[in-house]
Amino acid sequence: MPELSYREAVRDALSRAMRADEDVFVMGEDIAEMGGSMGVTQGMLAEFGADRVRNTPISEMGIVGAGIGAAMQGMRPVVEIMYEDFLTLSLEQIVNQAAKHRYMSGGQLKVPITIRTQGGAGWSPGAQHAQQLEAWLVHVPGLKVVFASTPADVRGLLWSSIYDDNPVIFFEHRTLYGLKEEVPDELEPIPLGQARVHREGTDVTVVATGRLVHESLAAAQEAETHGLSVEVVDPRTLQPLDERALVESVQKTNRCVVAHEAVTRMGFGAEVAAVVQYAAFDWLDAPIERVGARFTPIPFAPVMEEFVVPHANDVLAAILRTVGKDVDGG
Amino acid sequence: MPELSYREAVRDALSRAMRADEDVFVMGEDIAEMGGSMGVTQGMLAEFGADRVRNTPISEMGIVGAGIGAAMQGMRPVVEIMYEDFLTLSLEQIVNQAAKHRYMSGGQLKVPITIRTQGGAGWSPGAQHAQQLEAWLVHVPGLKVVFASTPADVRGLLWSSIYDDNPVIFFEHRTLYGLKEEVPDELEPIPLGQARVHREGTDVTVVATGRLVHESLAAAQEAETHGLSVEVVDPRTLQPLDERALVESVQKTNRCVVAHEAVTRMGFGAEVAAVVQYAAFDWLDAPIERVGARFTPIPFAPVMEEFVVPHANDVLAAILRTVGKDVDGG
Amino acid sequence: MAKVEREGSVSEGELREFLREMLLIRRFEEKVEERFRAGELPGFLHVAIGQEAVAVGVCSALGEDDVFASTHRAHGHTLARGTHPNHVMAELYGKLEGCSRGYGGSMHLYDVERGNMGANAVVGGGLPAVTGAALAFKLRGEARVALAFFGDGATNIGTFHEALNLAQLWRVPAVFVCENNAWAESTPASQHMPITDMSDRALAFGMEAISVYGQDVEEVRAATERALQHARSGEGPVFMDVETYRLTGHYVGDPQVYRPKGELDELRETQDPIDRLRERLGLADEELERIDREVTEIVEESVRFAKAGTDPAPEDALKNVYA
Amino acid sequence: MAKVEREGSVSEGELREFLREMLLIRRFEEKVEERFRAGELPGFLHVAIGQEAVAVGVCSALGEDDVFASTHRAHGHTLARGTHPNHVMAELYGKLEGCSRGYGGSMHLYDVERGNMGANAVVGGGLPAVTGAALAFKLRGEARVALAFFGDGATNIGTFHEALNLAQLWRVPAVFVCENNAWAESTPASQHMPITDMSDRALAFGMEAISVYGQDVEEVRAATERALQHARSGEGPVFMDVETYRLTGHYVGDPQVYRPKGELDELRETQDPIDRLRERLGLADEELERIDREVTEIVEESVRFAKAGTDPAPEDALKNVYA
Ligand SMILES: Cc1ncc(C[n+]2csc(CCOP(=O)(O)OP(=O)(O)O)c2C)c(N)n1
Ligand SMILES: Cc1ncc(C[n+]2csc(CCOP(=O)(O)OP(=O)(O)O)c2C)c(N)n1
Ligand SMILES: [Mg+2]
Ligand SMILES: [Mg+2]
Repeated sequence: MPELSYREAVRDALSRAMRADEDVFVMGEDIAEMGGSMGVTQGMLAEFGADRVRNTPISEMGIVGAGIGAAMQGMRPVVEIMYEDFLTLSLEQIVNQAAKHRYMSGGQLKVPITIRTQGGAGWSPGAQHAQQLEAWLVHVPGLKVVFASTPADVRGLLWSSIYDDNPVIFFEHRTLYGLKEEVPDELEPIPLGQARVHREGTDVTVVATGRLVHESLAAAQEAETHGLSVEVVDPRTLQPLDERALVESVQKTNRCVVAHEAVTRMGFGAEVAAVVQYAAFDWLDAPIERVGARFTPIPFAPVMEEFVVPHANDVLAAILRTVGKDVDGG
Repeated sequence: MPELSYREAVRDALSRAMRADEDVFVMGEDIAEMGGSMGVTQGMLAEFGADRVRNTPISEMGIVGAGIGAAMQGMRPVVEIMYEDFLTLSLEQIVNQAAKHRYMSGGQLKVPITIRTQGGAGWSPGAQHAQQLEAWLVHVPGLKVVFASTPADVRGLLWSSIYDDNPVIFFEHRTLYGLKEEVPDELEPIPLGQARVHREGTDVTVVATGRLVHESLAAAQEAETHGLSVEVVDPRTLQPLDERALVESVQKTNRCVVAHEAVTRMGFGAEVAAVVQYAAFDWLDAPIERVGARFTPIPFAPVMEEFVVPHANDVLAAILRTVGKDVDGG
Repeated sequence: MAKVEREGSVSEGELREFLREMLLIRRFEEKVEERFRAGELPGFLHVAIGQEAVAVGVCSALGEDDVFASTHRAHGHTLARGTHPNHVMAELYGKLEGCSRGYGGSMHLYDVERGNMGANAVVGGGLPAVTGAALAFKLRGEARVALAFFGDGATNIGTFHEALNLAQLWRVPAVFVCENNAWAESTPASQHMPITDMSDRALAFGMEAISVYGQDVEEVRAATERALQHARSGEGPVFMDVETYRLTGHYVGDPQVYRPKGELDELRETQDPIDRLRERLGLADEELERIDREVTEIVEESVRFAKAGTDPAPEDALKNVYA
Repeated sequence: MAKVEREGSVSEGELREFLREMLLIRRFEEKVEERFRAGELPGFLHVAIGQEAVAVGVCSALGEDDVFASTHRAHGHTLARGTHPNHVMAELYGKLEGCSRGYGGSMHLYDVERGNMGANAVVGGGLPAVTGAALAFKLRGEARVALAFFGDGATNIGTFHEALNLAQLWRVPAVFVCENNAWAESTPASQHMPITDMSDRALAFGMEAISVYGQDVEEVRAATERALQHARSGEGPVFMDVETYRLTGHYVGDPQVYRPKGELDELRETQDPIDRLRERLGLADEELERIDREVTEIVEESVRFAKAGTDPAPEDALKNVYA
């Protein structure tokens, strides 16, 4: 089994789809000669040429819209938005156009576009290059939303996204690109809408996405020293959401923590909390804890940035609160 | 006490602020000669002139950004976005600029802009003219978010928004413009961040916004015939959120329904549910019910539109579920 | 749809067909106004009375495999492209027989079979997809053109800039038709555009531009043929500035308080594209009346068809969200 | 800041001051590159080595009450406007003494007292606010100008179109300075713009345009004065196309795999604005070295200042979210 980084896994999925299928092409800013601002598409220009690895001007609205038009004509474009903060510029096209054409036409059309983007704090990119905005897209009927946290997941989910007949907004986390994992030679598509249980446990369920999956796994490890068995579940697809997997886990553990890097207020964790409290009300032994960024823009100075976004210790503290313990012994 | 419609109440707040203060001006598409697509600014051109009732081209990004620039130079602009669906076009300026300038500058600046917009289903405006997107803005640190449901509220809250030193996104609901109410001669500013208890009750709390406040009041009335005493609370300001008011109400009633017109998934009700289950966990006798639009774009045909967005009967059904009853007797 | 015989010229027979189509659109939209006032039509409606020559001139020039995207003012384009009036009217009544199955409404008319990629209620919203459709044609080596309708007001929005800029940069087979009626809702061009010659907009992209008088269907047709030919032959996109006149309110029911007194009457007198074509053809009164009766009956039938149509079931709303 | 004596001409003394400022910026940014490589600087950094004449030529022409907005490549503009190097460097180190108190970083340099409305990490993001600031000046009858810096790449984004269109429509006192270095990150102008003469962009708005060679600080200064004069006198905004060269990578650490071999060396040879000015002044080696030592010491001091600065407390992050 080859070892792939998260970055290579994305590239692998894109390349395989482009080899398999003339209708697939990628476009975005600086994705050709430079291979993308995160190096994801490096080498692809040489293999596929400038038509299919299409370098674009800085026109987030235009390139997403062009992808939509091409998708409506039967292509399967993958558009890269360099930083997810710039989704703000293309949201009209994503929300009013891609998500709604099929519906407004009474089912005459489909829009099989995939929009890849990345974000996250961690290297002091500052307030306009570090947001996590996946929650917005989950609020929009007609879109699918994916947020992958490992090399195998990102590869299998991206493939499925490309071949899904709906618009998929595909979130990657910047700090994960270097993460490595052994993956099978053959790409195994991962169906959209299936959560993954990363770690089984009996005392507390942690539902986590993106970077926080890894922080949660670290926290779960640490929780063992407190005698706690923690289950970590990554929904992977935020829309459609594998509600059953989350609920069943909580029905087993009776306690739930939701963790993501986005701001807690109105973050994806709110939806998880709302779903879980509803479906597992009689099972819950403690309030559902939410772990997310504090309610500030992302500050520049590393010491402040570190403070604003959540880490393993924040997840651990939340886990302990659900069992009535304080971090500092209690 | 004069009777004002919701529409007139908005106009009254705008006009008073403009009379009181040269720094206040309004701009937007078709707000001058035509008086706005909903007639809100009718007559204001004659009183204040074209400089201060500034008719703009179709440039949602540009006019919001121009408002931001004017606000950074000490003005208090009120920008109208004709339909909130078009917030999608100005979100970059709202989220990356207005919300963050103060923070990114380390407190050197303030951006006292108010962005008024309206939306809602009800007259078959179709998928691109009927969305309710307030939840997105609640997710953005640096913004305040208001959603007013009555003439008195809209007037007092708009005044406070204009004079707030932060960017405020001010939501109005289209179907409320004709709603009338007696209001005092003097405009009474309503502080941002204070919920309003519309109706006291002891059995179930309904937290509702916008049009659903009125649907919830109707449902509460109807619930009386089932022997239920329902409290209806309108947060009015979604950010900052008067969490205490909501939680205290639920601690009294032990049951909670959240109702809004926006899509339920990842809607504002998710945040309310997450907050309430956390703070009132030990008080809750039933899962928190969410009432919102079904997970579809807004369809055109009236019979489908009616089905997609929630009404009093949906709120009533949710109320009854919290006490273990079925609508159809049970 | 009329077939092109010689480039740049249209036979008398075709012109008569154009007249018929234009009159059909006119009567259709008058009926829409009437039915709206009667309280039968839900939603927001915008008619294009006065702009019929643009719809017919442009659409008649399109090839069978060409596609287009439209605006909030889409009835004319849709009818001119050959969607049956019954299906357009049924859509306005929110029926399953509508060209968007009742999901879209007046501002979202689709007919994918006929290359209608959809009308858009977001000003400028459909433009990038036209660039993208044209890109798909180019990538696949298909000799098809994607065409966009939009108004003068739409040239103020960033979407317009990005879509045209990309189209020119990539030299895709697209045609951008600006229906320049000098009003954006209540806002006159002087209040929404800093230029007076709309074709200056194209200079920022180095795009080929054609200016044409849009009340003359022959001129529109000829200009569109030139534009399509340019685009189809791989020379890149074309911007068409089409001078036209909205001989009615912005939306159905618009009291038009903002219109200078007398403007409308004068324009109706001098700028009616149907009058113009009728004169050009030297059409006798009885001939016109015959055509008028014919199209009026088609329109009446479309209302009957629509009213007899099937209301969706409420739960139908849950369909078509995902493929 | 240098004061304007006669329009369109700059004294020898001022030119020497310009040289000093340009060299200060150069040495400052070289130091930034060095400290980045040493692992001391967090975040994403973009230096403007090669573009110093634009920063100095433009900023020296600004009046005391004028304001400007900058881009991701903002060190030069900020220093040229008179923000002390200590405070710029402290910002890059994330210190409370930084010109944005450590909240902003390299891409978000502010100095509101000096009319710096902030650098923007969203390409084009600052442009509408410049239109709006100019609108405020106009509404209040103040003789102030708002100026925007942006790159060639930024002219492809809708924000650019809307901001300039509104500025011209409203005839506000704004100046839009395009630092046209023919690259947007790794993307050459040929891949991102369908035109070769950047000033064509202004034609879409009917905006006054000035083209200027940006490696000559005198020319930049003179052109900016003309533009400011035009804007200030109420004649409306001006678009400045400033030809310049990025004599380094897009970001600090950029391996520039996309640059044609030899391009950089040749440009460094022929397009260094500091070399040019030095020749113009006929500056002796020792004179230059003296200035160099002086500015180098200022830069060294800025690093010492920054390193000795105060780290924010973690909880400081919770401040300044709301006014
Ligand atoms: C982005 C956006 N902003 C505002 C509106 C509201 N609106 C609908 S049509 C219109 C005027 C459009 O003018 P123009 O493009 O000239 O087309 P016309 O109506 O003249 O055909 C406006 C402002 C909208 N639909 N979309
Ligand atoms: C909206 C947006 N898209 C993409 C980026 C990423 N990005 C940062 S700088 C840059 C290139 C900008 O080119 P140009 O405007 O010419 O300025 P230059 O870097 O040459 O000074 C890009 C694509 C961004 N910051 N903002
Ligand atoms: Mg128009
Ligand atoms: Mg550049």
